[in-house]
Amino acid sequence: MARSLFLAIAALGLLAALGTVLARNLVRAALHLVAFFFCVACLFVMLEAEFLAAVQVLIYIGAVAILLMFGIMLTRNAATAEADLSGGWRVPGVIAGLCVFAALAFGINNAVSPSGSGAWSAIVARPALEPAEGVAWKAERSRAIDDMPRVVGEQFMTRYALAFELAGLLLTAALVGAVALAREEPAPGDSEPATAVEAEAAVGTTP
Amino acid sequence: MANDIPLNWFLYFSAAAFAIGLTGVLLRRNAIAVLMAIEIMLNAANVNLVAFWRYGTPAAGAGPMPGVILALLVVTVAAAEVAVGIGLVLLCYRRWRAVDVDRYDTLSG
Amino acid sequence: MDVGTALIAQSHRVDLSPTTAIVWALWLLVGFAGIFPGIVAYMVWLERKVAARFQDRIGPNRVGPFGLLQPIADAIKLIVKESIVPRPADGLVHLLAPVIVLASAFLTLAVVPFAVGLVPIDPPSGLVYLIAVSSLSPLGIFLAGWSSRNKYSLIGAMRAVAQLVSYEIPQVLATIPVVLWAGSLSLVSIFDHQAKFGWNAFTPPGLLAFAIFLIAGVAEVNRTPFDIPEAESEIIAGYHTEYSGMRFGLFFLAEYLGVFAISCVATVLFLGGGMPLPFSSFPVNLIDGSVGSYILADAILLAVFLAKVLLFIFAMFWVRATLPRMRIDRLMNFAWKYLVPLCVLNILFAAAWFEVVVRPGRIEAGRWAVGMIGVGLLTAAGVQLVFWANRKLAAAAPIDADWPAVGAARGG
Amino acid sequence: MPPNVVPLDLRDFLCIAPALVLAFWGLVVIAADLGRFRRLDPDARRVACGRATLVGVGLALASAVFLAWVDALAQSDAPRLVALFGDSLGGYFARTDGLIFFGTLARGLAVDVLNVLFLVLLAMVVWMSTSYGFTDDLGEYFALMLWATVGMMLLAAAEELATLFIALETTTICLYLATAFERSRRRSAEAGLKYFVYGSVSSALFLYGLSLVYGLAGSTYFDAIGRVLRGGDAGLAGNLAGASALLLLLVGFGFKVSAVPFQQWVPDVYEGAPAPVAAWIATGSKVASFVAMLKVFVHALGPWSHPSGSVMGPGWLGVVAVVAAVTMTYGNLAALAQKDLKRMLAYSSIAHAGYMLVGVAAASVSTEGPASAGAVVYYLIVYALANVGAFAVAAWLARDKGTEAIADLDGLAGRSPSLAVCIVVLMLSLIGVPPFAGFFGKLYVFMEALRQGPSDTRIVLTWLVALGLFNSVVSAFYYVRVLKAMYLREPSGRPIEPARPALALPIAAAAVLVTVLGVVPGPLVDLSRSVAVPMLTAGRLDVPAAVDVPAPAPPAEKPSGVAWHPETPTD
Repeated sequence: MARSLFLAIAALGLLAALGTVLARNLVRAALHLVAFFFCVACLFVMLEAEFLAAVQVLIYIGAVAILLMFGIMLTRNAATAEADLSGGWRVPGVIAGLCVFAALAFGINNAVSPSGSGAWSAIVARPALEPAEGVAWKAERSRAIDDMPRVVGEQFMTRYALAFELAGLLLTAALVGAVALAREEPAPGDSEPATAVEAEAAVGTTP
Repeated sequence: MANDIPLNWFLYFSAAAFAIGLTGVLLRRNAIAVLMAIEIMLNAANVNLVAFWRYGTPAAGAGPMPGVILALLVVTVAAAEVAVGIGLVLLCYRRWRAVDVDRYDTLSG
Repeated sequence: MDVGTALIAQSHRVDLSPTTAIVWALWLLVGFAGIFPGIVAYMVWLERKVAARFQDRIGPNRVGPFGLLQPIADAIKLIVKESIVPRPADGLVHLLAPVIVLASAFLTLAVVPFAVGLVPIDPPSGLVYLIAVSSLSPLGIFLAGWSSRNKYSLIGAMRAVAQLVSYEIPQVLATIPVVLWAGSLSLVSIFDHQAKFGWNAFTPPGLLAFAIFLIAGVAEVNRTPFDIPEAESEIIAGYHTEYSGMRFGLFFLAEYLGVFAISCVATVLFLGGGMPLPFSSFPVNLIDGSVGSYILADAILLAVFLAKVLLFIFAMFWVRATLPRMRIDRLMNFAWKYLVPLCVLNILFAAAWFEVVVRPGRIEAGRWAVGMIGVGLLTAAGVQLVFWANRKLAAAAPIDADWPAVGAARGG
Repeated sequence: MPPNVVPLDLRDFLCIAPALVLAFWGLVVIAADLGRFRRLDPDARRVACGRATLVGVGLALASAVFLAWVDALAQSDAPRLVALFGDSLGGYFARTDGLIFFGTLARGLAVDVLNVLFLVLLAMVVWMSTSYGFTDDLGEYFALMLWATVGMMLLAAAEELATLFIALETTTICLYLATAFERSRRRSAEAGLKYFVYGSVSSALFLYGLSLVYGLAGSTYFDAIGRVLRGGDAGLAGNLAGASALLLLLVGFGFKVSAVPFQQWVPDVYEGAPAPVAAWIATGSKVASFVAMLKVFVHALGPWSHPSGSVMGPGWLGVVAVVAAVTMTYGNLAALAQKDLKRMLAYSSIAHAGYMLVGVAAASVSTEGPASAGAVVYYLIVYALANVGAFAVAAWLARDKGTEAIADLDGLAGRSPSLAVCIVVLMLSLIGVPPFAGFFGKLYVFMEALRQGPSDTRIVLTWLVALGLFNSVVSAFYYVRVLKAMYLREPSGRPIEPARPALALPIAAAAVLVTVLGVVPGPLVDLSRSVAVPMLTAGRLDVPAAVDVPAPAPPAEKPSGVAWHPETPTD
């Protein structure tokens, strides 16, 4: 049951990824990308990380895909959002991709994890999480799965506090910089903190 | 659970998605399409991270969920990257009226 | 575990056991295919009646007594009408767009606890799930506008997406106080918290958050005064201009379902779900484990829940019948300059409330009074501050500087 | 909060005070620009913004110096620290484990020294930015420069992969944006987009490699990864996943430090970016990336450098050696053909990356152990100082001529003789001519490469050193072209205006520093060695004290008050 479900989702996801890469129409490509994101979210659910799946849908589909669509709309004529694949690079690109996949797949098949858990190909079932004597991580992980939002919060407030703060700074910097760049030539004395969305809205009203 | 999904399957999926994304980066000349291919690669890495978190044995003192935390940070970074990327693409589009990376020709390289 | 208990038990984990499958199938059949569309149909009837009364008319009165069969007639009409797809349209995307919008509205309802045990699924990250699925609808709207190959559709879609994305931020920020107090993202936990501490709307930061949530919610479902994406007098019907027949019907369904869903969520988050009294856990404490007590409590909860939802829906109809449409720049200003700062401040006030009232673990009269007065004054001051600052800013800018088109037209 | 969650030690934030000050000051600069400076005329506004930024950099520098003093005191006289700051704070500062934020970040003298370096360089770059107007969004520009520096500081201090990744992204995203800030020119936007595309692809590759490393080691801490790899007897033999991870990480870092074959973006971006931004990409970002690379490769992946004992067997040593050889040769040969000063500096910075990669390779085989990475640190410091000065010259040209052709320097010696001398010093240091610091940098790196036990790695590294020496000779040709233009040619068109203090000072300061560090290299060499040891051993408890260096004692006692107990496995 779980296996066939996985196979179905994975197949769909890979098809969607291929569609993203190959579709000539950019909006179609973005649509395929959304499907891919959704499949990845489903895989997260299968990996018992529902919180991450929700975040994936929220950020990737709700924000990233929309932003990409806006980008496509603002740089192309809507009806003809066609893009060519580059001619000369087609064959080498595909060969490179196949080689990368072959190397990675071969590596995954033969990988021996030095951490003591043995070969990756030998792991056919996820570790059981019943608390065992002297194995603290099982209890930790089972709590993380059952109450993921809370544990994520705890981690961000303790162990990864710095990474969390830095992520905030990163977003601020990206926002500030992107707004400064994407803004039309600023009028003197213009001190209004226009957001990207606001700018788009303004574009939308005065066609 | 004998009927569980093997770890390898997730890894194969992610490797395939990564390779597809990389191919896309090489194939596409449109900046926004390249951006999409990059997103595929980041997502592939995320699947890896979460699968390793769920299936692997953590090293001592690694914390309960380094993989998931890293994946969340990657999601954040991806959002920021897309915002920045779209901003830059718009900027270039205003200058050249084109989004294809090949068409930008000021720099001699 | 028999099916009856499984229905009552609130699952915390997504699993694929047969019991859950049965529960989900039941929910899908009964709730999503049967009850919710029915509710929507009669919401439309109600809206027409209410609007008619506001305009001193009678409203639908031909089909059935009081026009009660009107929705059914409308539905039949929509289903049998020809579905016209413009020739240059992108066929697949054109079909997919209303489906995505509708799915978004339906999926939102999957985590709403209507009564004890009456919740399809209660994931620990329920609120994030809620926000995530509701963020799907801009995508559908955008695709609808894009695939139609129509100028007005595209403009409407751009407007809609800009508006939805902007108002999503205050909407999400407004739920943070609730999450903070309940200490959980699960909607059931939030319900439980309110059974213990009183309705969230009856706290000063909660009231502010409630108001912001409602305003943003109205904007999220594109209803007057925020119906710029489908402003008939400007851009025909916005993103669904080129839709007809049942495809249009799906958008229609999605819009009213959205209204219903937002009312349900607001009820659960701020008005204590189905609890009839603010500071008592009245029907929940009737439950003693027997099936009869469950049925009794759930009946009360469900009835009160629906009454509250009806209240919200009526308020939205009232607003629609009364207020004119907002200008788009004002709309954006309102989201970014008023609601977002207010929400951010409100989180601080909510933290103060948490420290004063919630921290001890149960409600105490003295602390509650202190919190009401102290945090209440604080919240009022915060609202004043935001409005004062905005007035200052607006006074510093020349008239209509926020709308360059007007200034340019006047100058030229 | 459940009892098993150890709360964050808020005192940890004191240790990243410079970064906090910069992060906060970015907002201050934006607010000040929006509120006050925007009403001034462009020149006054630029200077005001720059000065406001410099105040913040000064504050951060003060806090960094203070922290350096405290950490130096902790090593020499810990009881006095307790007497000065009280039990709680003093005891905290006197701790010797060198890790904060649950082991995700390093602390101590090594970090402080790098922070001071970043801040000094940043001050020069910021001052340079006020010399000519290339953007209207000044508040945003300066804020992005400050925030990029925050990323660099934390990147250089990161001890864990998640922190490393996000710090790396913060740095590069700020720099992508800053690159495109020159609104008046198309090439700036183009450079920004190119930098962005190459950079994000490389970080995606890097991330995938990182995920494989996490899967193999089960941890994201450098030290834990190193321990796991050392414990696993299989090594890299047959472990293609490990090899792919290594290669992907190498690609990621290769992009950041501009190693061949991942260098395509470098000339374009350096040419297109405004000169101060290019300076910051060439120095700050490179320093931080190299430090992070040293940590990841020598500390975490050290056991994989040459597991079979041979340089050409599986392991990163051989790859890095080849990359280093190709990088320095390519950079130098390509630089010969350049007429544009910034492009020339770009290729020369590729060449310098090659020399430093020799140092990275050496750090994993030298008999000196971690202290040998001191050579790279020394080289980085010297390289960064000289390059900031050189880019200030480019800014000077850009201000007056709008282009950065080397020919525009014609006859400079006659017009501003003292600055010409300074530029001579910088160029000579970049070539590696004896009395200047660049010479000692190269000498030190090459010596470390030669200092190793008898093995077959020796012969390869010896060849590498020989190639490096040959390359230094090649590099003389194009650096000397600058000198030739200044001294031997007459100005053909309008000669360039004399530099104002904003340009003269960075050039002069860089020249003076390079000279002083060249004449008296001892203290900085010692400092770099003592910096390198804790940098590459943080959290490692089994490393004996380095022998001939007055290095800080490696962490000897268990970290107190930290949830992370490296030597007590929980399972």
